[in-house]
This record gives sequence, structure tokens and C-alpha cells, in this order.
Amino acid sequence: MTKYILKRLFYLVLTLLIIASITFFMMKGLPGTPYTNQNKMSPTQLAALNQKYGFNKPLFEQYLMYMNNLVHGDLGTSFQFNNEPVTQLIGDHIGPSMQLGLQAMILGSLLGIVFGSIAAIKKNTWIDSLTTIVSILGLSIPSFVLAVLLQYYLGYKLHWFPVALWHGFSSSILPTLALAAFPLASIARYMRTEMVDVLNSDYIELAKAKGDASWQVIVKHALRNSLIPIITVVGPMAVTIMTGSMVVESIFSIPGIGDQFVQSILTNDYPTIMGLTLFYSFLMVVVILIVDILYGIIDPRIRLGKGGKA
Amino acid sequence: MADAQNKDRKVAVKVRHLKEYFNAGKKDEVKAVDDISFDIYEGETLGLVGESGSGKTTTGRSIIRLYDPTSGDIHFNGKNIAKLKKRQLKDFRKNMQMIFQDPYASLDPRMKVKDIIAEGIDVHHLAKDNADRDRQVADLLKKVNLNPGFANRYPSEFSGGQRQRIGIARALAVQPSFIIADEPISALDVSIQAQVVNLLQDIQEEQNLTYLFIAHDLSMVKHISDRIAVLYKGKIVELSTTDEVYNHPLHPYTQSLLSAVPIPDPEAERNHKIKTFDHNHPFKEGEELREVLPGHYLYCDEATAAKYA
Amino acid sequence: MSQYLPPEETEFQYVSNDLSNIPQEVSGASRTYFQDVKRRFVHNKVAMVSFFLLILIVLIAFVGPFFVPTDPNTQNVLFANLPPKLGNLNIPGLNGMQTVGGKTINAYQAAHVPHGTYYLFGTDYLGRDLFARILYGTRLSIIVAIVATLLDLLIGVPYGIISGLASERVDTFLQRVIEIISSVPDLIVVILLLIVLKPGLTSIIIAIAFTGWITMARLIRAQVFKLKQNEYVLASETLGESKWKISIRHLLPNLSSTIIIQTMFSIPTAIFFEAFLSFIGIGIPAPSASLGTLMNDGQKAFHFLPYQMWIPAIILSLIMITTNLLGDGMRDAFDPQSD
Amino acid sequence: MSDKVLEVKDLEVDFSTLNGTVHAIRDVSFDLNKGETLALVGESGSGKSVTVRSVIQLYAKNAKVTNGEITFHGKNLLELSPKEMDKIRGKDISMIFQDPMTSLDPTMTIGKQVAEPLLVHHDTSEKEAMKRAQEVLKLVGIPNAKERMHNYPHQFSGGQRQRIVIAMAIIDNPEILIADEPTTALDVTVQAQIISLLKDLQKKIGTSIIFITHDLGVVAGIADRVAVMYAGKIIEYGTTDEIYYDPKHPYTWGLLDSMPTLGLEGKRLKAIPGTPANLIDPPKGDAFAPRSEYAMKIDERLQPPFFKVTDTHYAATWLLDPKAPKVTPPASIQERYNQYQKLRGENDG
Repeated sequence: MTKYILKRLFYLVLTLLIIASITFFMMKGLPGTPYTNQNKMSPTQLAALNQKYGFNKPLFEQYLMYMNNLVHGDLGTSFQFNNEPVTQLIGDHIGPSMQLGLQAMILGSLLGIVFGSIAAIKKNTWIDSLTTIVSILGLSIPSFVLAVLLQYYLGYKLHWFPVALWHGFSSSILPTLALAAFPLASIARYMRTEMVDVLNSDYIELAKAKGDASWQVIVKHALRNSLIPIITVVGPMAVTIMTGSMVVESIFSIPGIGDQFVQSILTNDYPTIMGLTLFYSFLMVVVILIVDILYGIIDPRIRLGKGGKA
Repeated sequence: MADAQNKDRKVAVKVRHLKEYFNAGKKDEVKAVDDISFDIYEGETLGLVGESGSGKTTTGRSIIRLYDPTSGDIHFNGKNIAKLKKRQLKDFRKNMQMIFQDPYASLDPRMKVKDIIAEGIDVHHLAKDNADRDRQVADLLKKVNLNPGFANRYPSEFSGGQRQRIGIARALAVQPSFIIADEPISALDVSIQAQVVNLLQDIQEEQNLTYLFIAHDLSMVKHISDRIAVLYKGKIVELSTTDEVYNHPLHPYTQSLLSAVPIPDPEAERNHKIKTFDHNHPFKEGEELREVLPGHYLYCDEATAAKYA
Repeated sequence: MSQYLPPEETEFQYVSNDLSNIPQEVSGASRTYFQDVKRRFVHNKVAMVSFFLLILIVLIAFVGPFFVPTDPNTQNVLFANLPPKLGNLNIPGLNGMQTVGGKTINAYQAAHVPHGTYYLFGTDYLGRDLFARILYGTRLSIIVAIVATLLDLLIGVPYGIISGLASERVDTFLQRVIEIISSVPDLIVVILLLIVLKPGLTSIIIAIAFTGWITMARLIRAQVFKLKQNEYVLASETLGESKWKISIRHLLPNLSSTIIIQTMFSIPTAIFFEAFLSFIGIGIPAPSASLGTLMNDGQKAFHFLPYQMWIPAIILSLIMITTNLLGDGMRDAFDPQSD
Repeated sequence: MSDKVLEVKDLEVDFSTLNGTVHAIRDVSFDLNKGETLALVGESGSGKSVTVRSVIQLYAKNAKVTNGEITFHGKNLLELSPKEMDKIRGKDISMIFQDPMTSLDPTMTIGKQVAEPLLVHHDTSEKEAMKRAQEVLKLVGIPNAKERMHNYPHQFSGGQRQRIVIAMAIIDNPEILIADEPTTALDVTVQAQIISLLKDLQKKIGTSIIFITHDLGVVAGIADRVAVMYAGKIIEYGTTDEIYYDPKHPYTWGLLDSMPTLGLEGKRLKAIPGTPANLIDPPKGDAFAPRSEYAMKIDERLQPPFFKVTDTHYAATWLLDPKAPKVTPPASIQERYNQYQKLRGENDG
């Protein structure tokens, strides 16, 4: 197991380095300079800035410098935002984004699992159709449309929740709802498929033959077996939800990293774009690794995969 | 290996020290076929029996070069085909064919019966024109006792037995001299099994074919085979004529296997004694396949062999 | 029910069946797989309704502009932000009335719009005809989605087949490439590409296709792995067919259902991405309109002029819903075991 | 008879499919005596599996019992509520399935799975149930049962898994054990072990067994009585000796003849020609007639009733009607009969 994790960690670092290199050269290949959006600057000012950021050095040297900084945990300095280091920028804004992502994921997966299971158990009944409709709507209505609607009706018109800005939990409710729709819908669909499969399996039939009542069959056998594959979906989806939150954060004026990312795109703030890209990728690979390890722990077939057979 | 009894017979397939290891050299290495040697004489049916995991399917697939052998030689029509490159295989594939186990998975569900059967004809350009191709397909359908009018239908419309006939027709289309039948009847119902076995025997007689008949069903193997090789954990443990293997099995595994076959006769079953075999210690040092009696090969050590001499 | 007649003496005679020639039966009617699929699909009401609705939307989006002479980019600042109005019919929501500061006024009169000029979906902040813009916008969104999805197919299917059929080494390499790309969340990849590429329609399509093909390639590879174990593929190999021919003759037809289903699900994803990008302002450059840019514009004034966002949002959601339902229907038609 | 534990009467089951309604079971009746093993023999699609699944009421959603009674302890099982049925399943009537590789929950230890019936049906404590599970696992021949209880299904071979499934089925000493092709997926040597295990267990706990199989060889070794099914009907039943040595139905003849026997030197197998009847539109008369060389005119019009051969042996073929011409069964069947006579003679003398 340790060996496996070490191997995976090696690939994880390698992947991140490759991504860092690709983004670096992509950004360097851009025609515009990061200053085009700044106020007009004198040539001396420009030269000074170039000197400062090392833009006058050969590309390869810049690359080495960048990678070296990266290895030391330095993602560079933002061109905007008072020359703040990118790492600090992320640190300052990660809180709300994380909170939104996690809340949306927890809400979405819990409801998704419940809805999906019920739909599978009540297959081909009106409950199943209703769940299908809800999940199709969830998949089809973009989060930003939902965000605007929620903001307008539940916030602006009904005053149930804050319309915007970030003041504690109540501010997080509407964006969480907007973000949770997609995971809810897609997990409900996955869960339904898995559960239908499991319910058709021989061991479920055998459990029934043992006299298990239908609820016992579901609680004791079906739920666990259909949840295992869902784990693989949930992890990466959480990261996707976090990236998807960029627009939702903008709509609700929440100072998260998603909003930051949009800002940096609109202002050609390359170090921040690169830093955030790496940050999101880091989250993604770590989450996938965790999911794989978790999978091995939860599924006995993988956990005890080797040996043990008499 | 050319034993005394069969000195004069022509060898169709000569297998020497064939090994087929999967994931060779890795931790999860599987020695599916572990150094086996045998001959198949022209016109005979060699039965290859073994339980699941014994390597019998792998043996068949290695011989027809669906797998690249890890090592060893396979002589077919006087040519060693074990080391041919994939590109060089086309010629010999006209002469060696295979019938598969699962009648549902062995026919492409999206193709018409006539295109399935004519696949080999197309690959080897054996038809002059479309009419010739259709005529050949019709002949083949007749040969396997199917209505030639079925040529334009799709596999899903046929029963398991009918599908297996289509599979046989496909193999016959290129006019092979040697056919590997990989458990061709194990997925069929009892009453249909007999139909297919009879068909295989008729065709063999008609076209003087050589068969390697792979099966786990010992009673059917006995019925169809001239000689039988018993495969166990990737090794041939016994090889002889059908009568010898069934009436005088020498290897304890063969004995145990034969004793386990249920007999459709209640009286016989009442007196049925099953021999056990120690699967934990199947092989001993110094054992190899030796001809202990004329034409009777046994996987044993020298001392055991000496007992029969 | 016919009346029971006891057996008669004469009936106890052998009929001497000709057993050597029993008429061979084949089960059911002769139908190909695709005919079966079609039959199941046609029986699926939800899928059929979605299908025709989608066709309708596409038709309107593509044929509509020929009948609507208004140019979608003509600005008329005097007529800015007019609410929807349809003729002189007094239908609430379509009568040109607007509530400003608690008072309901006739916006068309207030702006001195000449008689006989109506804006079905109203106008935007620059006085552009929203109906024309939505027609063009829908068309653009659909074009982006379709072209991006075609690119998915063109890259993903061969990539998946090659990865599934090639040697372990090639496969490992190809999979590592996919792994690296998918380590960066899709949206981020698309955004990065858009930053690098020159803004425009082509860039958006390329950017969306760049991540879209991965799902297709993965699915196809998994499917190929399954299919190539099938005995009919082995049979083809023993007959001397080359790998390349096998993939054309056996794999592609058997992959078709996977490909069609995945394509159906790629379209809504592409539509969503386009809208998302345009919404955050890096998508289709002004003054061109797509559903995303229209929604972006509409969102700014949503509190006062909700129709400016409602209409494109509904159309976008409608396209997404119908394509998703269509994809579901196709999956059920191709793969009936799920019920 | 008082020692009947189960009585199935006039059972009819339909399946609705896209191509039409399949009449899977057409008027099946049989009973099961205490402590006996009854084998239901037939090819795929003959209805043997559907029959026993109707007894335990576990069948596909598109199946529907259209007629019949299944009497167990004076109650008609077909009229029980799902809850009442749950109380019987796994306690009084338990089942073993065909494929041991898929019939165990992959994420639960085998000990827990084996103990489950006790926990479901009784107030047994978890500890007590696990103790029983360990005993039963030992009984079915799982070595080191105490340690291995905590293992998961994938850590066992196919034969061992089938033993575990059997342990589960017998842990509550059921009156009836239904074994649905329990050895079909196994190798011959493992099959032999499982069959001798079932025989031993039956002796120990006295359960009645319904054994479903298509393999006449397996049946000869385990069954007391045999019922042969064809096209959704039982066409012949009797004691095992009667079915093997003195069969009366041409289909039974065909089945026995199409098997190569290790003893008989076969040149060419006698195959049953043709394919099984289509059950969407079942034939009006004898379903086997189109494949039989003994078919008579009457077979086309009327389904044969059961004709009594002995008190225990019945066959549904018009050939047994007094009006029918005298039939000579195939030579191989006559040989079986002679062998039987000889055997009986030996036993008597």
C-alpha cells in the first residue's frame, strides 16, 4: 500500500510539473503584455517592471526561475491587487470558495443519493419519473441562471436570504443552492443506475431468499454496494463545482478564488491565472488520489486484492 | 514424441515446449500454459480436457496464434508458426480455423449471417464475384444443415445451436485442414449438443479434417476423440488413446477427474466412488511427460515411469 | 375456446414426421438491431417530444433569420430597453407596458416608437431588437455546440480506438496524456485556451472541443477493451483480418450506440460551456450575440428588466433539457436492459 | 398423504415481453414429500426455474402467476402478503442459486452473510448467530471456519463459495431446500463434492430438496424422484429408477439418448432433431410432437393427459392410451429396461 501511494505521489508531482510547464509556456506565448490594462506607463517604468519580473531574461531562464520558485511554494506575484503574492491571494480567498464547494457537494450528494436510491427502488413509477424530471432540470439549467433566479426571487423579492456579499452562513445559502443543483442531479442519476444494477444482482435475490424484508435488503446490501462506485464520481465533481463557482461568486459578489480567477482573466493577470490553474489542478489530483485510496479502503475486493485466497 | 504405435501416421500439428505466460516477469505472472508438447495426427480428433483455469483455452489460442507464445515451437504443415510475425500469419490462417465457445459472443450482432460466413472468403479473396460469394455462403449453410434462405438474417434471430452452426460455417468457409473447437457445445442444451457434435463428426469425415477438441465435459470428449490429453495447471499430465485414458488412467488427477463424472444411471451412481486428488501438492520434482506405455504418456518422474516399463 | 372432442380411434396413427428436415424456425420477425432501436425510441414519448421540440428550436434558429429582416446589431439608443410587445394585442407581458418607480407606463409611447413597430422580445440597453438577437444567438450557440461535438467525435473516437487496440505501451502513453489534461478542471482548460487563442467563434469551438473529446475517448477505449474480448473479434483475427479492418468492420458498428449516446450528451455540455464563457465575458466577442452573451447582458438589468435574461435563459435551458432527454431516450433505445 | 411438505397444483405463469406473452409454465402440478429429493429436469426455457421461483415468489417483474395453488403447511403461498412470505423465505424454504461467483454480497464478510437468516427470523443475538454461522460453515466443509468467517467472498474459490451459499441456506434448518442448478457453473470434481455434501446434509437435517438441473447424470446420483419438463409442462415423473430404466415419454427417451455415456460405446449420438417449442404461441397439442418420430394425429389436436404407469410413475403421452398402437422404444432404451430387469432380478434373488 505504501509503495502504491508513493508511486502515485510521484506521478502526482510529475503531472503538476508538466501542467505548470505547459501553462508557463502558454502564457509566455501570449502577444499582449500584462500591462496593457494598466494605466499608461512610461518606458522607464516598463523597463523597471520587466526587470523586476525578470521578463528581460531569456525564456528558458525565466522558466527555470519559475519552476524553482514553484518548488519552493512560490507561485509568483500578482500584477494586480497591490503586488500581492499569488499564494497569499489564494489563502485570503479560499475560505468562502471552499465553504461553498463543500456545502454544495454535501447537500448535492446526500440528496442525490437519496433521490437516486428512491428512484431505483420505485423504478418505473411516478416517483421515478419525478426524480428523472428533477435531475434533468438540475443538469440542464446552468448554475449561473439558477443563481440569478435565486438571487432575484429569494433574495431581492422575498428577502429570505442576503442578496449578495459575504456575511456568514446566511450569505452562503443561495450560492450553495445554485451550485448544488448539478451534483444533486448527476449523483441522483448515477445512483439510480448503480442501484438498479445492484438490485438486479444475484446476491440481492439471495438476500431476499433469506427472508430479508425489502428495506433490509436495501439497507444491508444494496446501499453499500451501489455507493462504492459513486465515490469515484463525487471527488472530481467537488473540484469541478469549485471551478464552476466562479460565476456564482461573481453574481453574489463573494470574495472567493473563483471570483478572483475571473478578475485575473479579465485583467490579464498571468501569474494569478497560472497560480490558480495549478491550485485547481493540485486539488484535482489530490482529490483523485484520495478517492482511489478511499476506494481501496471501502471496497474489500481491492483492499485485500492480493493474497488471502485459500 | 513420434511413438511406436503411430510411427507411420502423418503429423498435422506438432507442439513442442509451448509456454504461454501472461504478465511474464511481473508479480502477477500467470503460467497459463507451462511447457507442453504433443502431436496431432492428420485426420484425428485430439481431445483436450481440463477444468477451468487448466489452460486449455489458452493452449488453443496460442496454437492459432491469437496469443504470441512466450516460448516453444508449433509446427503446422511442416512450418514453425510459433515465431511468425503477425503480418506473416495470413497464409496459415486459411488452413487453421477455430470454433468458439459462446454462440452469443462469437457472431457479430451487427452483421448479416452471409457477411459473417463470408468474412474469410473476403479476407482471402476466395470468391470470383458477388454471385460466387452468395453461392458459397448458400453451400456452407446447407453443409451445416441450415436453410440457405437465412443468409440475409441477423444473428439475434437464431437459437444457440443455430448460431453455433453459423460459427462452424464461418470456419469452413476458408477450407481449413485443421480446426480447433474450443468448448463448442458447453453453452448449448443437452439435446442440441448432440446435434452439433454429430455435425462436427460428419464434416470431419467428409473433408478429412483434423480436430483439436477442447472441453471440460469428459463424456462428450470421450465420444468424439481418438486420443485425449488431460491438462492440469498448464501441464499435460496424461496423453493417450481415448480407451487407454478412460479405462486405464495412470495419473492420479486423471483418475480423480474421471471418477467425478456423473453417470446417467442410478444404479451406477449408487455405487459411485469418487477419488480425491491432493490439489495442494500436485507435482513433484523431476516430473515430466514420459511415454510409459506404447503411446501412453504420463507426467511422472523416472522411478514411476520405470514401474510401467 | 373450441369444444373438447374426445380422441377418436382414427387419431391414434403415426403421422411419420420427416425428422431429417424439420422446418427451421427463427425467432420473431426479421429486424436489424437498428430497427429495434428505432422501434423502442418511437415508443418513448418523452424522447419523441424532446426530439420534435429540438428540431423545432433548430429550425426556428436557422430559418427564422430569413423571415426577420431586422439586423440583430442595429442600435437605436432611443428605443433602448423596451419591453416585449406583440402587435396591439393587450396580452400582459406582451403589451409594452412597464413598471417604473411604481407607475405603469406604456414604454413604447414614452419612447415615441412609431406605430406599427413592435419588438416581440423587447430591446436591449442599446435598443437592439432582442428577438433578432435571440434568433442569431441561438443559432450561434447551436453551431458552436454541434461543431465542437463533431470535433469531439473526430478526435475522441479514433483516440479511443487506437488506445484500446494498440500495444500496452502506446495505450499507457495515451492514457497519461488524458490523465494530465483531465487533471486540470475542464473549465480552467477552456478558459486558458481562450486566453491564449485569438478571441472568436473558432477559438471557442476549439477550446470546448479540447476537453470534450476526453470523455468520448475514455468511453470508446473502455468499450473497445470489452469488444475486443468478444469471440467474433477473435474469429475475425483467426480468419486473417488485420487490426485496422477489424476496427472498421466490427468495432465501429458495435461502438455506434456508445458514440451516438455520448454525442447527444456532449451537445448540452458544449452549449453550457459556450454560455458560461460568454457569461463571464470571454466568449463570443461583441457585438455578436450568443445565448450566453445575451444572458450576460440581461443579467445586468435583471432586477428591472427581467425579460432580458428570462428569454435567453429559458431557451438555453430548453435546448439543454431536450438534448439531455433525447440522450436518455437514445440510451434506453440502444441499451434496453436498463428497464 | 400426510408427509407431503409442498403441493403445487395447476400452476400457470406468464411473462410479458416485447414480442408477446410467454406462457412459461403451463399447468404444472407436483408434490414434494418429507425428506425426499425431487429433481426437476429440463432444458433451458422448459420452465423448471420459473416453477421453483414461483414457490418462493422471487421472479422477474414481468412474470405473473395466472392460475394455481402452492400449498405449504395448509397455506396457499400465492395468497400470502409479501411480509408473510418474507417470514417463510430463508426459514422454512431456502434456496441455492446457480452462480456462486455472483450470489454473495461482495462487501460483507461471509460470516455475517451466513448468520443473516438467523438474525432476520429470530431474536438470536449477533454473537449467538455468528457462533452458529461458524458451526454451519464447518459443517459444509470450510476449513478454518473461525478465521475465515471474517473474510470476503472474493477470497474464496467457486466451490467454496457454493458451500457458503449452502451454509446460508441450511443454517435455519429449512423444511425445503430449493437448489437451482447449484453445480452447473462448477467443475466436475467440485460438482461431485457439492453433490455429496448436499446428500450428507440431507441425511443430517432431513430437509426436502427440489433439485433443478439439465444434467441427467447429476440427477441419477441425487434424486429420489424425477420430473421431466418440456415447454412449460411436466411431461413425465416417477422414481429415479423408473425414469432412467423405464421411461415412457419420447422426449425422455431423446434426452437419455442424446447423452454420451461413459459406459456405452457410442458411434453416433442420437440427437433430438429440431428446436424447442415457441412458448409465445404454444402448440395446441403435444408440444414435443413436431420433434418426435412417434407423433400421432391426436398429438396435433389434443394435449395428452397423464397416463398412469405405476403408482409412482406417470407420463403425458398419447402413446400410453389404450387405443394407441404398440410402440417399441429405441434399442438403447430397451437396453436400459433390460438392465433394470436384471438388476431387479439380482436384488430379489
